[in-house]
Amino acid sequence: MSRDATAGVLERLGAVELGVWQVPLGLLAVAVLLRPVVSHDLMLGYPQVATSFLIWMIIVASFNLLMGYTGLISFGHAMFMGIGTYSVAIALSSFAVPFLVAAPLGILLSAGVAYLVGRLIAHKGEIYFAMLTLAFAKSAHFVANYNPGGLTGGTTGLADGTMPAWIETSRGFTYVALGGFRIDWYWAVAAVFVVGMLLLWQLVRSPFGRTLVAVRENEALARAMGVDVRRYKVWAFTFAAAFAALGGVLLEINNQGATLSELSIVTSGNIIIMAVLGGANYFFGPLAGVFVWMFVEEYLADFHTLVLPLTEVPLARIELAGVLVYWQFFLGLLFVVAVLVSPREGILGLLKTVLGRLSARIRGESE
Amino acid sequence: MSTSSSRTLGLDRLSAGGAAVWGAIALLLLVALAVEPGLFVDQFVGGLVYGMTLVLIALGLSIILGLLGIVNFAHGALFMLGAYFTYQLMALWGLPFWVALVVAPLLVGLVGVLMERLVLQWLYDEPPLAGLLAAFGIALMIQEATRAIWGDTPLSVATPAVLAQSADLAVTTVARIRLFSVVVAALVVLGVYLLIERTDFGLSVRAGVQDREMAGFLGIDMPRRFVLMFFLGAVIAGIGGVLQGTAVGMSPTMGQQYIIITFVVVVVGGIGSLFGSVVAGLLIGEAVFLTPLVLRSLADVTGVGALAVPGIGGLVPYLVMILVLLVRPRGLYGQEGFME
Amino acid sequence: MPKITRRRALEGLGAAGIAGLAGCSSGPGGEGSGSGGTTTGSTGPMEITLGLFTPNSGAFAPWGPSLETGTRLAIQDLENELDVSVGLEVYDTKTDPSGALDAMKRAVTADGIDFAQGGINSSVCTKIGTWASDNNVSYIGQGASDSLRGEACQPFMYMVYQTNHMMATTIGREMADTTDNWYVLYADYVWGHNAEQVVTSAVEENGATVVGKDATPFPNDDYTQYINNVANSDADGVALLIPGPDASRAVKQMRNQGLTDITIGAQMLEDMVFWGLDHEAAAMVDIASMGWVNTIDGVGDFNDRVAEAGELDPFVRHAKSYTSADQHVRAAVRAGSTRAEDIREELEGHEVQSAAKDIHGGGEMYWRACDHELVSPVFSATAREASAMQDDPYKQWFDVTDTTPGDDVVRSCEETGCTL
Amino acid sequence: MSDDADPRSAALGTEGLSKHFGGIVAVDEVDLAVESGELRAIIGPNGAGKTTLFNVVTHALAPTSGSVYLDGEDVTDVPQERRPHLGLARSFQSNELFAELSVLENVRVIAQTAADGTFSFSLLGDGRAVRADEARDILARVGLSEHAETEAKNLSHGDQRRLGIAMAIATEPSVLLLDEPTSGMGPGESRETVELVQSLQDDLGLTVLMIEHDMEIVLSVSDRITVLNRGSVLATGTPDEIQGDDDVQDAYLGGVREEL
Repeated sequence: MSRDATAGVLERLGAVELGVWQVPLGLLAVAVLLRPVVSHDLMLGYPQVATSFLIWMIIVASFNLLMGYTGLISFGHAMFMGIGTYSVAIALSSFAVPFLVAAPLGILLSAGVAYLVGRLIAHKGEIYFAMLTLAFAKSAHFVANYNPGGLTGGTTGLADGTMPAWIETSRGFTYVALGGFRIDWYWAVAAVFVVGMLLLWQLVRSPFGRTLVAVRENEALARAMGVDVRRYKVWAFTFAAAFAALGGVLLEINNQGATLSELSIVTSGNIIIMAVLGGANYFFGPLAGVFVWMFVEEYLADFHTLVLPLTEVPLARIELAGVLVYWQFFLGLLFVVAVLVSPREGILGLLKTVLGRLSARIRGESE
Repeated sequence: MSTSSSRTLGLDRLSAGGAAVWGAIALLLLVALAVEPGLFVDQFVGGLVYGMTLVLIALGLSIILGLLGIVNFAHGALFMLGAYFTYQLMALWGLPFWVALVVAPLLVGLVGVLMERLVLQWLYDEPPLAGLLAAFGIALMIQEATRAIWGDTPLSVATPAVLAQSADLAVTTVARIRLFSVVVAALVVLGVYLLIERTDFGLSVRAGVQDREMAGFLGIDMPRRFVLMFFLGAVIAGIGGVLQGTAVGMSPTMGQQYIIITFVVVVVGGIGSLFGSVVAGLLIGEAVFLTPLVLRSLADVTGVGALAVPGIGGLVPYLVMILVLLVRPRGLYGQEGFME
Repeated sequence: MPKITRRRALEGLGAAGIAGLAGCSSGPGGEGSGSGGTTTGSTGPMEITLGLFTPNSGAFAPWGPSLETGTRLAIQDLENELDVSVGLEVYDTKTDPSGALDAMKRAVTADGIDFAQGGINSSVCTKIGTWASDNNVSYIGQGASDSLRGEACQPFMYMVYQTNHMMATTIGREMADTTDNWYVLYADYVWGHNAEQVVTSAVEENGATVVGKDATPFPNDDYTQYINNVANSDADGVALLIPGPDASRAVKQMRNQGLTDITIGAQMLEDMVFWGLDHEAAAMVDIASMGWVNTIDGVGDFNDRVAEAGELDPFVRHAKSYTSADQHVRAAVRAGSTRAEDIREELEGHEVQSAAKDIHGGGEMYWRACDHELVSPVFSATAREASAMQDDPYKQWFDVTDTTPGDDVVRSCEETGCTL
Repeated sequence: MSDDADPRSAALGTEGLSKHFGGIVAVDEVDLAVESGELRAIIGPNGAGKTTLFNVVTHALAPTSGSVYLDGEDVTDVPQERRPHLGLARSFQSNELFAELSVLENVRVIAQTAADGTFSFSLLGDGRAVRADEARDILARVGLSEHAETEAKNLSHGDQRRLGIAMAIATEPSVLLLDEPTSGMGPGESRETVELVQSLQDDLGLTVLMIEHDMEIVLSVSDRITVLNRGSVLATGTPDEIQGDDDVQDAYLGGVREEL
């Protein structure tokens, strides 16, 4: 069973031999197919959420550059996403800087902060590193909450005047309007998604990325064999922050501004959960993780909100809704099972194992 | 030679820097003491009491992390269960506090053993992340189960009459229940110390941690000892829960609230060092209580109002952690090579 | 023919499960209009789908069910009285602006709600209210922060809860009358900061002094260090501007620490937060400003109906949710439309005459056009003696000592900074 | 009897090299001078400080005092990751691998590092193609070609040890430190491994410093032998000299014989 990390899921599922094209094509397929699939009436039933899916996929994939490819666990990844979100929101609301200027600045700022923090802490032991990222994330949250100079809006966050002029929105539909052109916001995000994820993919398949994998596998050996482990970690941390900020910048438009939850530890925790659920060992793992997480949450949560109208049957209400209100119990169970199977394999790993067995059986029969 | 001299120099610089830091801290504390002497004493004692509460919660976590290598994220959930079991025993079944103080931790210990046998024992040889994630899943399950059984609304139990008032310590007054918590915490710390350092059982566990295979050869039944250590860690969390539940009350999120700060304590103290956890707990307790006072006094003295940052107390533990880990990468008393 | 969607499918599934268990068949709730905009059919009752945003998880999770119960009671009454059929879709805000926004987007685009209500904390109200207004959806929230009807006000956003300013002005007078030196403990988030400003100025305007203040983390367990600060100051009164169970924790710890003879004034107190606590601690509250309390005269059978629904004893959120649904649906019926512009026209300046007025004690209530505030009376209350607290059939722990007409304490339109 | 040569001009030299752990002296004032092209064996009882000596020489552990020279250069303060790029490579006593990477990738990543330096921003192209041919050649040389696509952790113990040597070779060393390359192997496999080491040494002109327990191997292949005891050098000399040395007989070899 190969657990090597960069190859795409298509190859793993033994579906098609596409060579170097499999990841680009896979990303394109995700971007094109996600919305119709998600908005199918029997799925989540509404297309707008697909945009959020894509944005979170970028963010979780950026985290997986750390966890899956470098073996660094950060408890504060939301901070780097939030720096992107807040940079744009502050630039728009307080300084009237255009979005297309603010966004690259936000990404650079996030990368810069990550570089400095990384220089300080990237070489620390696993748990110490994780706890230090937590501490820095808490500090960022504190600063935003403190509302220095009225810039960050404290606990209310920023909502007013945070949208670029070329975003139009009406009863839930968002469009990008540029010089007479009007395209759905989803396609704008999809384009950024494909380009951003391709860059990330190139990063992990490059010689640089391969060295990161070696660091993940055996840090001491890598160092003994001539790899400057600390510098690779610092730069992995920096790149991960830049991609997280890319997601954060998109989130600013998607969520109409910035709120403290974009910097919170809970968000960092959710990012970890999504990465683990999907499978940290796979490039497409985080994407699957986002899908499963958002889907499970909405799907299970629906059971209790929907059964509630039938208040006239109180007994039955307890029977059904009463249990499903606590859907996170089942999420916890899923987690325990996933970890017991393998903490780095996730849903994709499970899927692969099952499909592998199936195909082996089929092949066995045909022989 | 060049190596040795540069190393000594480095150490010199470090200790000089350390002296400067300690000097500055002492000076700041003196300023605060001079500006508000009465309040300073109150906050100092308050910080001590709060610190001991943290120690009590951190101790079990530290045992499980230091001896078994499991990052038990569910420790907060065990702590919470201690509080809810107290509610069940006292408020619903009408048993006295003293019964709850004994029975609730034992019940929590059983839950801990269940956790260890069903899930965590399979993860001893995995990287720390695996244990952390599994424990996180367990924490979610316990929390949701708690919501289902006892509801979302925060609950409390009546403080027993003897502990309900405040105790006059001449320089300050402290709630008796908090003082009682400190005494219990101190006893637990002492008990754990004696168990680990002074008994054959503790010796064999420590040996097993150093070299599990070797201990196996020597015929020490490690799995059973690990279960016992886990039980012990869970019981201590339960004791913390009983005391916190009685003093403050309980809600399904209390575990989450405490688990992170408790990790901070363990990490600041140095993973693998129980003594470090105790020192770190007290250090952070004092820092949380004294930092706002110091800043306020400083603002008074200098006339720079901006120094008195509101709500800084919540951030203090993390700042302490950043400072400590930057100066001492393994925390205050961490062992070399442990969890690195 | 209604489309078969996942939600409907699940609903059907739920219904089937219930039918099987309970042995009676009961179809799923209203079909929902799904169209938005004007929904008056040529025949039959007007169909409205209302989206309720309530915190079923997160820091305010204990509140969640009360918003739904209040809304359902209003819907019952409205359907009995008017020729209208109201469907209800419930969404979890998770006490989190982003989570609430996701739910709001989905409610409007996929589930076709006509208008929205709910939301407790100001950041959630601001987020979904701003979005709703940008997207022409009418929304009634329950935030108490002044910014919601000040700089953050929105053309299609309304607030049903009395503001911090109104309640602080009410309680400030009483606090200054009771004792001279006050210490302010306020929660370190938007509502707390706002409350701190208005309470401090109200206290000082009435001739008393604020001798010290502390921002306390929210949520927070251990209030010892702040209680130490209070005890070491010259204060003989402490103003608690802390929401939720945290307030009850603070009071309990004050009692444990022997700070029992101090006067406690609580801004915008919601008695529910004390119900997990023992009577004695709750009895320490001397002065409280409240948006509603279940001992108001003339509440009628509202208390009993809430108690019957069973999730929580009647408190302010039931009444506010009832009022939101009542006012929103009536406005739509009057307008014959659910378009945000039409509802706005109906609500601005409208004087409440329905049952919502009765459960608020019958005082004058009206929607002010300039900031979309529901101007309504503020209640001053005090805790009963522990022995006099009533627990059955529902908890009555606080007595109304005074009722201040909303007009006496509301900010003038100029002061709000809102330019609607 | 000791190294006659000057450590400052040897291929690998140490001068007064010591490592203390608290109060324990693991390596005590060790002087070594390994000449270019030499195969030097390090022997000594368990706990003699052999592996610690390797760790200090490669700067996996910082020395407490003393100096390390590589081709006449003082490299004492050069960080660990720079040393392979100066020609100093090592294998480990326990099988240290990139466990979940393929055998080929294990070697290739190191070959890439040897070419790119301790850190490189090579963000373009396919990393798996970089220096893959060189890596294959090395695998062929150590006889692991047929396992190139196997995950390293699935190799047999002996193959994992050979992979360790292959990885060390991939750094293009001039001085190679081997920590018990034959441990855990049967006699036949041990012999093959030693032959492999010898052929590599001849072909690549390596200087080899090897910790080895098997006295038969040590005596047959070493140019010179250094005996460590309690952290310090007891003796250095040719196999014949060492066999004839009374101190060594007493302290080490004699003991071994008695045990046997």
